[in-house]
Amino acid sequence: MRIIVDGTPVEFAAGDNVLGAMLRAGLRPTSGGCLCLGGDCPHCLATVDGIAYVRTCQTAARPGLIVQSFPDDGYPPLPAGSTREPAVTARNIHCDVVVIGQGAAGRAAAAAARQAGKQVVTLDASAGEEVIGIYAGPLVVARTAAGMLHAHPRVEIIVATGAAEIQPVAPGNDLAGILTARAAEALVAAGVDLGRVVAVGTPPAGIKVEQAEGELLRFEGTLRVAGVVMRDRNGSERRYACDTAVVGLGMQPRDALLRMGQGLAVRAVGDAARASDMPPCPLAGTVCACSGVTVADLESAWQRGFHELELVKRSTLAGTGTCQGMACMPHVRSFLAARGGSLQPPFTARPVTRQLTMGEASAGSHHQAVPRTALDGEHRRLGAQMDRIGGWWRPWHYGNPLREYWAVREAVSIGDVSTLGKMQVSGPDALELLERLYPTRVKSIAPGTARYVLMLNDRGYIFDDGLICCDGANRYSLTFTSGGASFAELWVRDWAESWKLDVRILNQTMALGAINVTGPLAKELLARAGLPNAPKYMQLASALVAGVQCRVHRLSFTGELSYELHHPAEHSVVLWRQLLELGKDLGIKPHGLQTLLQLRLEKGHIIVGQDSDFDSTARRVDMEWAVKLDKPEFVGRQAVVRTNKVSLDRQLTGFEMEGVAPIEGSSIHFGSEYAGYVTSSFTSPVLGKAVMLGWLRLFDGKLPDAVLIDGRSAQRVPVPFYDKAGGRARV
Amino acid sequence: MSLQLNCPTCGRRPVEEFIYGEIPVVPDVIVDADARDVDRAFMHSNPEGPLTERWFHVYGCRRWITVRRDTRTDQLLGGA
Amino acid sequence: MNEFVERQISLAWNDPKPAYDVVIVGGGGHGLATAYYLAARHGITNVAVLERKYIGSGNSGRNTTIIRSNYGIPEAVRFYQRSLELYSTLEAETGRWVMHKQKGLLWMAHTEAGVRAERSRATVNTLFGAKTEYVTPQQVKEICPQVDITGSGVWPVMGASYHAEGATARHDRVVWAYAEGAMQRGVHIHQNTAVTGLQMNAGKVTGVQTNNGPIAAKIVVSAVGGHVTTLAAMAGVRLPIRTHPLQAYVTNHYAQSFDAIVASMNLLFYVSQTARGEMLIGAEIDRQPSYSYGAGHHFLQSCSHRAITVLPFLRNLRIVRQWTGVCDMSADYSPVMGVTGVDGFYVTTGWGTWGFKAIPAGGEQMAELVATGVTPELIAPFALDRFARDRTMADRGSAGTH
Amino acid sequence: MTRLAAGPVFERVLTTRIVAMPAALDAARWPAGHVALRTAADEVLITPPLADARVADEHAIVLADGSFFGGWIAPALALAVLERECEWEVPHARPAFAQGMVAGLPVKLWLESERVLVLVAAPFAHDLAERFVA
Repeated sequence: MRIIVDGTPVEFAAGDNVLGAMLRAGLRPTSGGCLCLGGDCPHCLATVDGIAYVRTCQTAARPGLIVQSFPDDGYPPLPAGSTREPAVTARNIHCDVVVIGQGAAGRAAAAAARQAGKQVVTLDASAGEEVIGIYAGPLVVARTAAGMLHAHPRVEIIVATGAAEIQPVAPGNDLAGILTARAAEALVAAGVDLGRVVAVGTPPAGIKVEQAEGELLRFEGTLRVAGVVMRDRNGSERRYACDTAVVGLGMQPRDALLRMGQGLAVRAVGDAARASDMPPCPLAGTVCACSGVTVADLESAWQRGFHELELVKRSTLAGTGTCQGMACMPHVRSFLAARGGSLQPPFTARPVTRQLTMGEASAGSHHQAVPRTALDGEHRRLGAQMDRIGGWWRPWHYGNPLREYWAVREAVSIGDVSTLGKMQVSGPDALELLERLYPTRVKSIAPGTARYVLMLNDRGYIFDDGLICCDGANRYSLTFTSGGASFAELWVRDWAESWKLDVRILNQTMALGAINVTGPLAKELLARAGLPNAPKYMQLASALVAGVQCRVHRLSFTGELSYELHHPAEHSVVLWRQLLELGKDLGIKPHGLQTLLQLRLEKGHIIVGQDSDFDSTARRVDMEWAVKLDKPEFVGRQAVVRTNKVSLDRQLTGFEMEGVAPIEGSSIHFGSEYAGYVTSSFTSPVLGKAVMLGWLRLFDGKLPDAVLIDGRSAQRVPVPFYDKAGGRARV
Repeated sequence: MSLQLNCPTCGRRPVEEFIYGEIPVVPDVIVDADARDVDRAFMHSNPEGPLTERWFHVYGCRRWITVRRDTRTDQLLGGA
Repeated sequence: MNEFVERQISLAWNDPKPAYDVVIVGGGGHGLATAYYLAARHGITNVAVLERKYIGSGNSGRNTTIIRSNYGIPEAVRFYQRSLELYSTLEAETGRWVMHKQKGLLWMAHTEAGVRAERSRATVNTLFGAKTEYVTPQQVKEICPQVDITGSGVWPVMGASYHAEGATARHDRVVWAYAEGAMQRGVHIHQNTAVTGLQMNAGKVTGVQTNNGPIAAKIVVSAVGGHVTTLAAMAGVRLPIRTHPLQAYVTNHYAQSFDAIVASMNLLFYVSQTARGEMLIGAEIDRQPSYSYGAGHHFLQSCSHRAITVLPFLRNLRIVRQWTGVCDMSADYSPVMGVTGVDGFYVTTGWGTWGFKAIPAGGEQMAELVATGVTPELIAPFALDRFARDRTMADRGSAGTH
Repeated sequence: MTRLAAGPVFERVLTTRIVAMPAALDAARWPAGHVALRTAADEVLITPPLADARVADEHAIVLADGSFFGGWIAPALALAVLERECEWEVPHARPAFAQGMVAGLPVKLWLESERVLVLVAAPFAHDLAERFVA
């Protein structure tokens, strides 16, 4: 069985990890540094199967696996990436206890928990289950060969991750051939010949070594260690020639997960719970191999006033690389303790403790789902260009917006307005609730009629608009804009609860479809659909239309005769198809949002969120008529009263201009002064000129009449631009 | 943060299922009606410590719940 | 030798004095820049900056280091453009390498409404001095070849605004460059010094209480980040601020080949490659107010998922670390700078997720206010009393983004 | 090995939805053969729909409601998908009602020993079909 290392096949034995196979073949992925084989140090990193920064000591060898060393002169290249790789999956497990680490302490902890009747999940890095972090929840996230594992323990998390060996810091510590004691033991057990071994500090078990005595001064050799130089008690140097240097410098707990889990039910057992051994203050050599930081760099930082551990980390970048300080932190702390006289706590532990790719991190995640109306399939079949609008998939146009426009203005058209927010409110306090919510006199809305309303937040700013329909005593239907509907439900429920009113509230947005039938021939179409006596302007009726039970709203947003047919969404497709069929010889076309936005602009109707801003009062959008300040109480009333005391600074106004409309967002100037910008614009076919809404600043308390838009002359004009008398809409 | 909230109707759920709602608290020392209105509309107590707040369970029952939480630690507190 | 090891800047610490002309609370970028400009531009050097931990330990050391001025309202574009200009000359001014690099910023739109917003942004930016143009998906591909303009077939790129002056700088070095410059001119910086109270006399602030004892001051400036509400409350000042966690993460180091800064309006993420080669990724704030620095898993999951959709090469990059800052988000997503109604007490706050890019101009303007007692024209629109005056600064160009 | 069907078949589910005082819903009894999902203290969703739904609340809102998509599926399949797509712990008792985020969608589950009803608001039907697969 072979893996491919830098293009060359390398044999491996069953049970080998990638690093073990390479070492047996006399290779290693990086040029030097003390190997730990425990997943702690950064000295065995390589690109494995296209993923850089993989610890080869933690990666099981398997046939055909491709290993690439990092380039000598820098970092690995960014991969090209593909959009079509399968997503990594996540598995959720709920249990009582998660035990991380399956050494002796971890096995004992798991056994004890099982004995106590607990459901236990064990995770073992040596079995390829690498915990990347502990999060509030609590949640333990691990990467495994089979994908991500999200473990949700009900009782506690036990960290049994053991301890890491302390790396040597001395000149020459970046040579090859240096091993920690445990690494040496593992390699010998795997049959790797270490040659002549010199041991520094605690010797490895079961390996014949020459013990180096005294204080470590440096490693010597070219690329590979050939000798270890020590200073003995008498102060004289002694060189120990070797093929391999093995260092036993003490242990530090692998307690990052424990520290990360502060405030959660997390405890450590075994070596993970031990205190860290402290190496002597380093004198020279590389401290942080990940970032290439030497003892001289630490000294320089200290001399220049960087004394806090975090500042030393940030100024040298020691501890910010792949191993996140596992190799360097004891030495940096020891250095700072020697200089500053006190031992500073370790860096804050944060995810990720074992690395994962962004693809792995994304496991279990989905994009925010964008809802589709019951007519979504119809629109797509009709060739609509679909767009995400106001939180829904909606038809932007069906290929020829101008034909859609003329169908509305001169014939008949249908549009899908199922996305409108729809809500029923009933109960003894229904009227009281609406009176307090809306800036209009709700009591004067007669049963069977509807009224257009603004919705104000408690800043007095408009956040939505819609209709109030009175269905009877203390029964109302409300509509909201498509984009505002989800918030409206929160808003109505919150106020109802906060005022402790006795009401029943049902959000029907998803349950009801709505089709707008609009155009001068709309009445004719409805007659053909079985509704000869359609309701009058701003009135409602319940009726069968094309065999579908509908609530018919007679209103107009397009400026033409319009009927909104609200109906159970399961019948939307039938109704839609019937209307298109019945209107064939009337020139019917469905219209998309683009056309709707243009039609309403000709009528000067605002789109909340496009024309209005976060701070739009009714006064600023010139709709003060919709706010009845003679009502004693409604949400935003105090704010309206308060802001009315301040001079008006700008207003949403209509503009006309010859020629083609400038783009939305175009700037408006009064002389050379910036005066605002265009929020909606359209070159009106029926009017033969450009019509716009836009924000205009007041100058000396007045709105200028003549302005420049996009550098061209434009006139401020009252809205609507089209059918000023309103005869077409109100017939 | 992977905060979990306890919905009385639906049970423990990740915070991503909820929409946050603040309960405005205007200090009593503010007496002028307009000043109180401005405070209610724009200012925040933003305490470092216990906070009573509302969450709307948009992925579940679609109702508001009231929660007490320590903003320093995100630990949930009883008594709400 | 590793060029990223900082070898230039020296910080000279002093013992605290009992009184200063000006005490600045908060040793992050804004506090230190204010101190620097007070000393460098106005000769006011009897100044102390008090930092409860170490300098730059708050949001200055936790952000994604992006510098841009492509905001949505004229007042903001002007202010951030000033900041962007000061950043571009910061190395010359301080003599310190802060790794400033102009990279260009792509702000992608994936809906018709997004396209309209980016066209609009380009218009207002151009008008007020920021170099932003609207670009097509094909141009997006030319500017950043790694972008999958089909958005993995799910979120196609429909257009973008390209802000050519978008840049990055090393956040810590900006902090230290200002700290060193201020110290060299006589400013004292005291770390591990937490303000526990404000000294008031007849409605005027006269100094601060700290864990190391009282310090008198003629003027106290709050340059505190997420914890500003608590400090302001000591002066009886109510703020339109909520504190929200903001998270980010980095990958390992890779060879330089991702030149632009890439952000998505709909998918709410932003990505750049640091000078050291890490991919640095951030997203929007957590929605609930919190002072917790705890890392979130949902953020890591969701942000990775969204970023991969448009930048599929990220899929196989390994993540090294994620972290959290707690940021001071204002009620209208714009900063709050200037007087507070309490004599001798100024604030610079509301820095939300865009504080880093504002450091130079924020410091410069606050210094001018402190030195002259007159609110400079550039920051007058961002005064605290705008909320009561119905002159909020709601900016679609900053809402919910960095 | 058993070959699973390509995926569950989801279709529009007709229900009766009642919003009423909690006490009225507590007291109400539904005919056998109907599943009643208590989605909130003041709301119940009943499928198949009731011919004649009454509760002791004159202000109750009672509606025939076709706003959900879903279907009955085998428990093994449901649990396999939930293990992958659901972060919260699904109740162990049977029958049990649960609702919350599954695969990023607002899902309602009715878990019986032999079958599981999965529901999602109809506008998310497309996403459910894409995401709720074996």
